[in-house]
This record gives sequence, structure tokens and C-alpha cells, in this order.
Amino acid sequence: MDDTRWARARAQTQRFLPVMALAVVAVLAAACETNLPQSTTVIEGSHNATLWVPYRMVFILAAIVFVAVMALTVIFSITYRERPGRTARQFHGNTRLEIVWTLIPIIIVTLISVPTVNAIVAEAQPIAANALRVDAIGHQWWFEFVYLDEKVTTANELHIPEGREVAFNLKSVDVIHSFWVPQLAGKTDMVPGHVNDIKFTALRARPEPYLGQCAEFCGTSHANMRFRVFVHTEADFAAWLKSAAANGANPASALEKQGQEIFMRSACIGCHTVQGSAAAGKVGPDLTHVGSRTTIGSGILVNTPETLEKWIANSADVKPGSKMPPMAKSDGGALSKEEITAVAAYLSGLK
Amino acid sequence: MATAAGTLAHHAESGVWSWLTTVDHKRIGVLYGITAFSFFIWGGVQALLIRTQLAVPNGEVIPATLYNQLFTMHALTMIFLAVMPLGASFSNFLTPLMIGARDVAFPRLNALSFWVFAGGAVILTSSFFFEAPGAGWFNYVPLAGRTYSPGQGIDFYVIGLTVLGLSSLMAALNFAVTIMNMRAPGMTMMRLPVFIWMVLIISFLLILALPPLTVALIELLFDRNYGTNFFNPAEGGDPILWQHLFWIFGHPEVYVLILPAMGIVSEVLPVFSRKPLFGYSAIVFAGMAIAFLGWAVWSHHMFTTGMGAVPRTIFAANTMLIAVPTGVKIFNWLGTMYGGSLRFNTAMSFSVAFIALFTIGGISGVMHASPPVDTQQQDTYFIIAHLHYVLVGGAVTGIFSGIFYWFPKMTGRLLDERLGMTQFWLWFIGVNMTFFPMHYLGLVGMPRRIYTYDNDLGWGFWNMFETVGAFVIAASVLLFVINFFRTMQQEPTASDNPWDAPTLEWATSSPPPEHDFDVIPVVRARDPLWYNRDHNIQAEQPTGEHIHLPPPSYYPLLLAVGVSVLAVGPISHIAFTALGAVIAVYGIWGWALEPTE
Amino acid sequence: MAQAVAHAPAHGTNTGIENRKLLMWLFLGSECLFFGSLIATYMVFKFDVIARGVGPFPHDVMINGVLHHGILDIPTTSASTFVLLMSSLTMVFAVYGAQHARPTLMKLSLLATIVLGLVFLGFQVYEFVTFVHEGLTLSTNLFGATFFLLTGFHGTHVGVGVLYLISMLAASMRRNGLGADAGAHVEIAGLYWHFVDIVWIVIFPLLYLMP
Amino acid sequence: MAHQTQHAAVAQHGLTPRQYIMLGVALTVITVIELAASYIPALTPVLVPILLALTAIKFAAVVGYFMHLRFEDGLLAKVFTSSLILAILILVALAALFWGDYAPGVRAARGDAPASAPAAPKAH
Repeated sequence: MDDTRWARARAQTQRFLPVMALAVVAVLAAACETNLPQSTTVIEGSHNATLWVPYRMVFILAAIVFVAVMALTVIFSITYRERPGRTARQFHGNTRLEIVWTLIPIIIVTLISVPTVNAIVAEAQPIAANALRVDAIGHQWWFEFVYLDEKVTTANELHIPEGREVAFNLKSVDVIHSFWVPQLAGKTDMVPGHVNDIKFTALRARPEPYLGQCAEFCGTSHANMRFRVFVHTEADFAAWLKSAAANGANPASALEKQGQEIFMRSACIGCHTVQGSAAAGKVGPDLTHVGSRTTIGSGILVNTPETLEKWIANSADVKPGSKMPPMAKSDGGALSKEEITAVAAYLSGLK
Repeated sequence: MATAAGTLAHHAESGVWSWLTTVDHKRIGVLYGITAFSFFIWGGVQALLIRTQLAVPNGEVIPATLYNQLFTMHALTMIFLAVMPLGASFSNFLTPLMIGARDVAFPRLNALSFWVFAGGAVILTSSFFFEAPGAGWFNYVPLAGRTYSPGQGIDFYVIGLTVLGLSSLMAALNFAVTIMNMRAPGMTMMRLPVFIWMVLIISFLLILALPPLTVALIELLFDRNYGTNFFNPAEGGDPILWQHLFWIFGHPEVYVLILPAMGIVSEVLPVFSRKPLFGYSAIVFAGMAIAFLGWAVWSHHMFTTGMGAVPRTIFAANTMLIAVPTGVKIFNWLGTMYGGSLRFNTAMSFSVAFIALFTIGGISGVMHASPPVDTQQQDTYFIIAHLHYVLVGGAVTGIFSGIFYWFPKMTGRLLDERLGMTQFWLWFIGVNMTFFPMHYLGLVGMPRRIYTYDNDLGWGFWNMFETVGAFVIAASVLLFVINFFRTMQQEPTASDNPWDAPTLEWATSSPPPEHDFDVIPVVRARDPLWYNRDHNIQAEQPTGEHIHLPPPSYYPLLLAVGVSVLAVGPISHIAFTALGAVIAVYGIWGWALEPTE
Repeated sequence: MAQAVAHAPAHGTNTGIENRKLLMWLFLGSECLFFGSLIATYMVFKFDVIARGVGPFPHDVMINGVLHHGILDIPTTSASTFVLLMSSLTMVFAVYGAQHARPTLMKLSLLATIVLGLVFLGFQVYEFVTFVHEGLTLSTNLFGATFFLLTGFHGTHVGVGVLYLISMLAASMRRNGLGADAGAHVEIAGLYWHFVDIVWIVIFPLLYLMP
Repeated sequence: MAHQTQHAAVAQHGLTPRQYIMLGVALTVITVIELAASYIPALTPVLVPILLALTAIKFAAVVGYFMHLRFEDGLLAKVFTSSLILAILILVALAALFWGDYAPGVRAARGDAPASAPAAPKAH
């Protein structure tokens, strides 16, 4: 048997193990950046701030229990391991201990439930009088936002003011989706036939958007159902709202003009709306100001004329299962490559 | 069968036919075990494909539709075709042995349970040849309705789960009766091994939890195929009803998956600590409390569906209460280790690892019991971390412990320890590598069930890390398979009781004779063999009485074929239903008239 | 009874309850949850049909000042309810006959139970056909869906029970009858039959009588 | 053998044929009362509790006497009653959850009914 060799190798490994483990833990800990775009531990909204109270509490308690149980397991495993001369003590149990360790989890659970109930009550407060009211509607696979008091409809990019409550009606036209902007608020499902609600106040305006994503599995392109929330100062928000309520811009070039004509005589208008034009379809996203959006395809592509062309030609190429039929002749659609370029130019001009 | 009387092992023939017609609980246990382990590997392959796709941002290994089918089938395979039947494998092989009986109460029903399970497994798995279900294992409507899932995948899901549920129901009824009615003299309820208690509790959970699922499945079947609108909001139906019925089943189901492992660990820890289980009654009552509370928590899977504040508070409180009996169990296992003389062989190592890994899963469970916290954790990788710590770190780790512990009893051979310990360490490292970072990924916002993610989100490193971990797990399982085949090539040399264990299954030979015990043992204490050892009580000598065993029967197989063929009628052609019904009626008729002595 | 040696320890069962009887009661416990879930579906949607105004309706109902006539035929169903109740009584006598070694009483009672069960099923078929003629199908509204599913699955249980009893009657016609175990066989069949009856005891007032 | 003697014992604890018939008559009478109660408009406000109570009596009578549960080992009664209670609790919980949170009537009253549903139902 080569037991002695094994034992020697084991002894050597044991000597270096702690050092190696520490090094590995240090490297891995460094890889745990918490300030990520969809991090739930970054508090930028009132809803997230409310639930952070029980959240922090469960974290601390979980860490204590974790360390305690792991420590006991390791200590017992080492202290009571089999070795010459050791015999097991024979006993069946201890009632007093049983009572103690029944009480420990009861106390922990009580500690968690107090902030939990507080947070539930806080969530159930009535909507503020000056709240901005928005219908958020889930579609396979994009989000529609309707500003109820303003006659503004947009898709996949939500603009809200800082410091003012935004109250959402959450709806769905097809399957169950879930509305989630981790840094601002926890998620609430969008259930067809139901109207759910969530409300939160964004704590500060900032130039880069907050990222949101559908959090309930909703079919093929569930992973591609993303959206962005832009938080503005009140003045900037008022300005945005004003421009968003305007009709679609007129074409600024010959190419855009040609694109508009093609758009208006094609299948496009069956599904899409451009305010102030003949296009009044309700199935797909409102395109009145599509040119001003930073992304297309519910947040999976940067919005440029080139990506728009790609999208129009065959959206399912970039977004599997996309409900928008391919427009390119090569993929069974009705538009030539030049026509698609013109339409993309027109759409890019819809600022 | 007068000719058979008097010869003890008169049915112990080999050959395929003997396995197809067996009604011996030990052989059925082996059938369950081999089938389930094969599905465990198949489910693992699906997991590796999933992890490969997610290894890097914007991965392009697997297209979206296939990915959605893979994670759906991974869950269904692992839950219904691997972990549940692995538990059934242990309960089949061990229940009569541990309570001192010659077989289960209804041996032919037991065979029927297995063959119906096999039928359901074939139906569910064969969907890959047509169209696999791709709406998640929870199969939420309306996504799973005809409008948004027009293909046959969901119908396979409905039929497969109905058939598997039937199998589980029959098995559960059988084992509840066996444990309540067939115990050896002196084996009172409070002397039952903890594993048997867990089997009893699981049986009750299944008996009561399966019907709501069956009703939900029937309603979905009717919605999809016969024009009803139970879940169609456009006609007044409500998709939330599916979620309620599904989770009324789904939550007890979680305990069906984890309780066998808790039972196994409660058997293994005392043996290798060389001392009795600490707080036997506390562990038993904690098991009952978990099962009881498990009925009042289902809506915690639905905290984000827009439930009111009051139900959220109630279900949150019930859910948190489960932490109490769970904590009691963990502390009692630690109490069992305390003051012992721990022998860390593979079985023991897996059991101690179970305590650690299951504790992690338990703790994270309490975290999202708080509804406000859950709004951030629901449907993220944090939940995946939680459920895999419970089901992989908990259930499967416990099952490996059980395999190493009972392997000599089942086969007469001891698995190789050095390979076993290597497997253990790979497993322990792999599980933690794969699933611990998922906590972090969930907290930084990675949702579940996404086939792709952007580089900007910062999830790339840990996803790659997890994928490596998944392959470490795969290596560990591969080592086990090698160990299994190597061991099976050796001569059976294991003694009757190689571990000096206290429970009845070790009182008979390894492997046990077909009739289990030459003489039904008399039980004098909770750890009967240790009691007999310490009091110098010798085993009773055989009296030479004739032991009648139920003869083999092919009717269970025939009936199971009938049921399976009948069940595929709704997704193929009505002629199958008619054909299946004819076979089933013939099977029942033959079954009823078959002599059983 | 050599079977007892193989299937159970020689001292009988630990609980003193015969295995098959325990199995049947456990199964009936499971059935409680099955019908409980079906009834829950009905209860969940109970008001929706009226709220949505898409008839036919279960009961006479006023919607926006207009009286809509209900579809449920309470007198006919009362008759079928009586039939099922009587079948429970005859089933009791079948068990009584089997346990008191009165095979003729047992056979006649079994026959009566089977006939009454078939009459009940006949009523149900009549009711289903009538409803379909009046325009209520599975897909008309949620009342149709829940009604047909709930009563349909109850009817299926009655049908299975009828087959069960027919096979028992056929077996009792053999030379050896049901054998020494007749009492247990018929009693367990009776448990199932009575359970199907009590399900109807719940369904009848719930569906037909409650407004 | 063992269990046959039990059956004999159970049978002795059962009712006599005469008592069975009386019970059958009583059940029929209760059914008639249920039926009558549902036709009396004056009883409408209390009809639901009346029907529930009568149903419970009939249920208990059939289970207890026709199914012999009164005369059996207490274990069977425990098994069956606990299943029954669980079923009832789940039923009540579901009804409460839906009527409280999701029911169309309630949704309509809150003003968030699905677009195709009419306004709140009138009392009926």
C-alpha cells in the first residue's frame, strides 16, 4: 500500500492549504463588484429603500447563522474525529437543549418579521396626489408605457422625474411578464386580466439610464425583454414630456421623405403608430419618436440607422421569436434593400 | 403454486423476464435506482448544455427555443425522473427491510407503480423527438396555453405529469399502508428508523398533494384541447388559478424531494459517529411539522403576483415558521456528531456535507420568505442558488451518502473508498463553485431563465466560474459511475453488517434473500441491533417454516402499458385511448383473477 | 389464507386494520383533495359568469334589470339525487349480506345498486344533452366549464363504481362466489361507492340549491 | 383468519337492517328539507348556512354509519377527517384569496376589471 506516500502528500497540502485558500478568496472577493447596472443592493429608488430594511436584516442574521453552523460543523468534524483511544459518548438527547434551539430560530424569525411587516405596510400606502401615473403594459417581448394624463406613449424607454412618485398600473396583453428595475424597485408581475400596481420615487436624476428587465419567463425572447428608465430633473422631464407629446417629425431629407412614403404604404402601419400620420396600428411599439430612443428591439441594439435596417429586414435574426415579420424581400418580405434603408432613415429622423 | 412452497428462493431467477415480472420490493428498488440514475445523468447533460450556453455573455451555443426547452426539461427530468425516483429506490429497497417485513403490503401494486413511472418517463422524455415543453417546469398559463404554445410540447408535459402522478400516488398509498401495518413485533412507531418516518411523511404528502396538480393538469388539458377557458383571461378565466393549484402541489413536492435525504442522513450520522441519534423524537416531530406547515406556504412562490398585504403577511409568517423545525433538525444532527467518534468514510463525508450545504439552502430560504425582500430575489439566480443548495447540496448529496452506505446491503459489495473520497471532494467543490456564486449573481440582478445576457451587466466572470464548477460536478458523477462498474465486477465479499449499524436491514444477509428475513426479527429497542449486541441477544434460529412469497406477475407491466397507451390518446389519436383501455381492462381482469399464493 | 403469511407478519396488521381497507380510506382521503380542488375551481369562478353576462346561467338572474332564466333543472336533479342516495342504502345491504353470509341478499343488493347507479348516470346524460341543446357547452362560459368538469368527473367516478360492482357481481356468480374474503371485498367496494355518494351530497346543494 | 374475525366484530358494531332503512329515510327527509328551503324566498338570506349545516349532517351520517367509520379503529377516522379538513381549508383559502384579491366583481369595483368585462355584478 502507498498509504505513507498519501499521508505525506496530505500533510504537505495541509500546510499550504490555508495560504492558497486565502489567496483564492481574495481574488474571488475582488470579482464581487456590487455596483453593477442591475444590482439590487444599489439603492436609487424609494421602493428599494423600503425593502432594504428587512433585506439588510435578513442578510446580517443569515450571515450569523451561516458562520455559526459552519463553524460548529467544522469544529465537531475535527474535534470528534475517530482516533485511537477515542470512544463515543452514548446519550440520546437533551430536552433543555431542544427547547433552546427551538427558541433560537423563533427569535431570528421574529426579528425578521418586524421589518418585513413594516415594509409591507409601507408598500400599501395610498398613491401620492402629485404622482405621475403610467400604464406599463407587457407585450411579447417589449414594454409599452402610456402616460395617463399626458397622452404620451412610448416603448422600452421610460422617462420619469426625480423626487416625484411614479405610480404604475401593470398590465399585460398576452402572457405573464414582470416589471423590474432592480436599483429603483422590486418586481411585480404583469398578469393578463389583472391590473397590478407598484409605485416608487426615483431618488436622483442622472444621465445614464437605470436598467430594467422582464423577470417572469414569458417565452422565446424572454431574455431579450429589457427596458431603460431615464430619471430627469423636473425641468428636464417637463421638456421631455412636451417633445414626447408632439406629433412625429416631418422628414428632413429626400431619403427620409421616400422612407415615409414607403412606410405609409407598407405593412408597417398595421402595427405601428406615428402620431399625426396615417399610421395608427396598436400591435407594435409606438414609433412617433423612435429616433430619439437610445436603443431598439427592447434594449438589445443601440439605435442607429444601420441597426434599424437590420431590424426591419428581419427582426427575428437579432431577437428570436420576434413577432414582427421580416420585411426584406430576401426573407419573404415586400421591401428591397434600398427601400429598407429609406425607411430606416425616416425612422431615425423621428426624433 | 404448491410446488414453489418450501423452497425459499424459488423466484430468484435471472434474465430479463424475471425483472419484467418481478414483484420483489428489492428488485423494484434496483429498477427504480438504475432508471432514476440514468435520468440523473441525462438531466445533468441538459444542465451542462445550459451552463455552456451561459458561460460567456451573448453566448451562441444554443438557440433561444432549445434553451427554453432545456431548462424546462432539466427541471422536469431532475425532479420527477431523477430525485423523486431515487428516493423511491431507497424506500422500495429499504422499507420492508428496516421495519422487519417480507415485502410491502401490495407487491404487485408496487411493480405497477414502477412500470407506470417508466411509462410516464418515456412519454415525457420522448417529447424531444416531437417538441419538448418549453414553458418552464411550473408551466405558467397563458404562456402554456394553446395560443402562446401552439405545439405539442405542453401536451406532453400534461400527459407525462399526470401519468407520473398516478405512479407516485399508488406508491405512496402502498408505503403508507406498509409502514402503518407491516412492522415487525416490537417495532412501535417511536422505534421506527427516521428514514422510515420520512417515507411515511412523504407518502402522506404525495397522497394529499397530487390531486390538486392533477386537477390543474386536467383543466389545462381541457383549455388546450376541448375549448374551456379556466385560465383564459379574455373569457373570464384566471391564470393565477393555475399558479395556486400548481404550488399547492409544488411546495409539498419540495419536501418530497428533500425528506428522503434528511432520513438518510439521520441513519448515517449515528452509525459513523458511533452513538445514537441525538433527539430522535425532536427530529421525527420536526419532520411532521415541516410537512404540516408545508401546506400553508404555497403562495410564497407568488409574492410578486399582486397578492394583497394580508395574504402576503400570512404566507410569509407561515414560511418563516418552517425555519424552526428545520433548525431543530440541523442542531440535532450536530448534536449527534457532538461527543462521537466520527469515521469520515465516503458515506459519512457526504452526510456531514449535507448538513453544511442544506443549511445554506435553508438560510437563503428564510431570506426570501420576507415578501419585500422576495420582490428583489424572486426569479433571479438567488432563487436558483437556493433551490440547488436544497436539491443538489441537500437531496442529491444525501442520496450519495445513502448509496455509499447501503451499497453493501444492496449488492454485497463495498464501493471503493479512495475513488469515493475523490468523488466526494470533487462534488463538494463543484457544488459550491457552481451554486454559491449564483447568490451573488442574483443579488446583482441576473434573472432566471434567460438564454443570453449582455456583457455590460458584469455577470460574465462568475458565469464562466459556475460553468467550470458544473463540469467539476460532472467529473464527480463520472467517477461514481466508474466506481460502480469497477465494484460490480468484483466478487461480493461484504459482510452482513459491515458498518456495525443498528437497524434491522443489517440483520439479514448482504444482499438479502428474496424473503428478506429467515425469521422475522423481534425489536426490543430503537437501535435494535445495538441493543441485541449490548445485551448479548442472539438472532432467532430459522424454524424451517414455509415462507410463501407472492409469485411473479406480468399483469403490472401489462396494465402499465395499457395506462400509458391510453394516456397518449389525447395527444395523438383517440384510437390509442381505446387500445390502451382494452389492454388496461384485460390487465385488471387478469390481475384480479391471478392466484397470489 | 396462506397469502397473509407472505403479505403480513403472522400476527396480523399492526393497526388491526386490514391492508386493503386502510389503502381504500387513504385513497378516499386523496379523493377529498381531488374533488376539493375541482370544487375550489367552481367557487373561484362562481360570480364571474353572472358578472360577465354571458349565459346560459346556473340560476335565474337579473342583469341590468333584465331577467335571465337559469338552466338548472332542480326537480329532475332532485330525483337523480334521491336515486343515488337509495343506491347507498342498497350498497349497505350488499355489505350486510356479504358479512352475514347471506349471498342472495348480497347479490340482489349489488344488482339494485348497479341499476340505481346506471339510472343516475342516465339522468346525467339526459342533463348534459339538454344543456348542450340549450346552448351550454364546455366553452360557453366558466359555468359550463366548471359544471361539466365537476359533474363529469363525479359521473366518471360513478361509472367506475358501476364497473367495479358489476365485476364483483360477476365474480360472486362463480362456483366459489367471492370466497372466504367476500365480506372484505364487498365492504371495500362499498366504501368507494358511498364516497361517490357523499361527493354528490356536497355537489348537489353547492351547484343546484345555493343562489 | 385474523382479519376475518375483525370483520365479524365490526359487523356486530354496525347498525341493524331496520336502522339502516331508518337512516336512509332520514337522509331523504333532509334532502327534501334542503330542496324546500331553497324554494322559500324568506329563507334566502340564511339559505347558505342552512344548506351547509344540512349537508354536513348528511355527510357525517353516510361516512359514520353507511361507511362504518363510527365503528372502526380511530386511526381511519383521523386519516379521513384530516384529509377532509385539509381539502376544506384549501378550498376556503382559495375562495378567500380570489374573492378578496382577484375576483372579477372585486376587480370591477376597484375599477380595474379586464376591458371586456361589464361593471360590478348586482346582488342576486
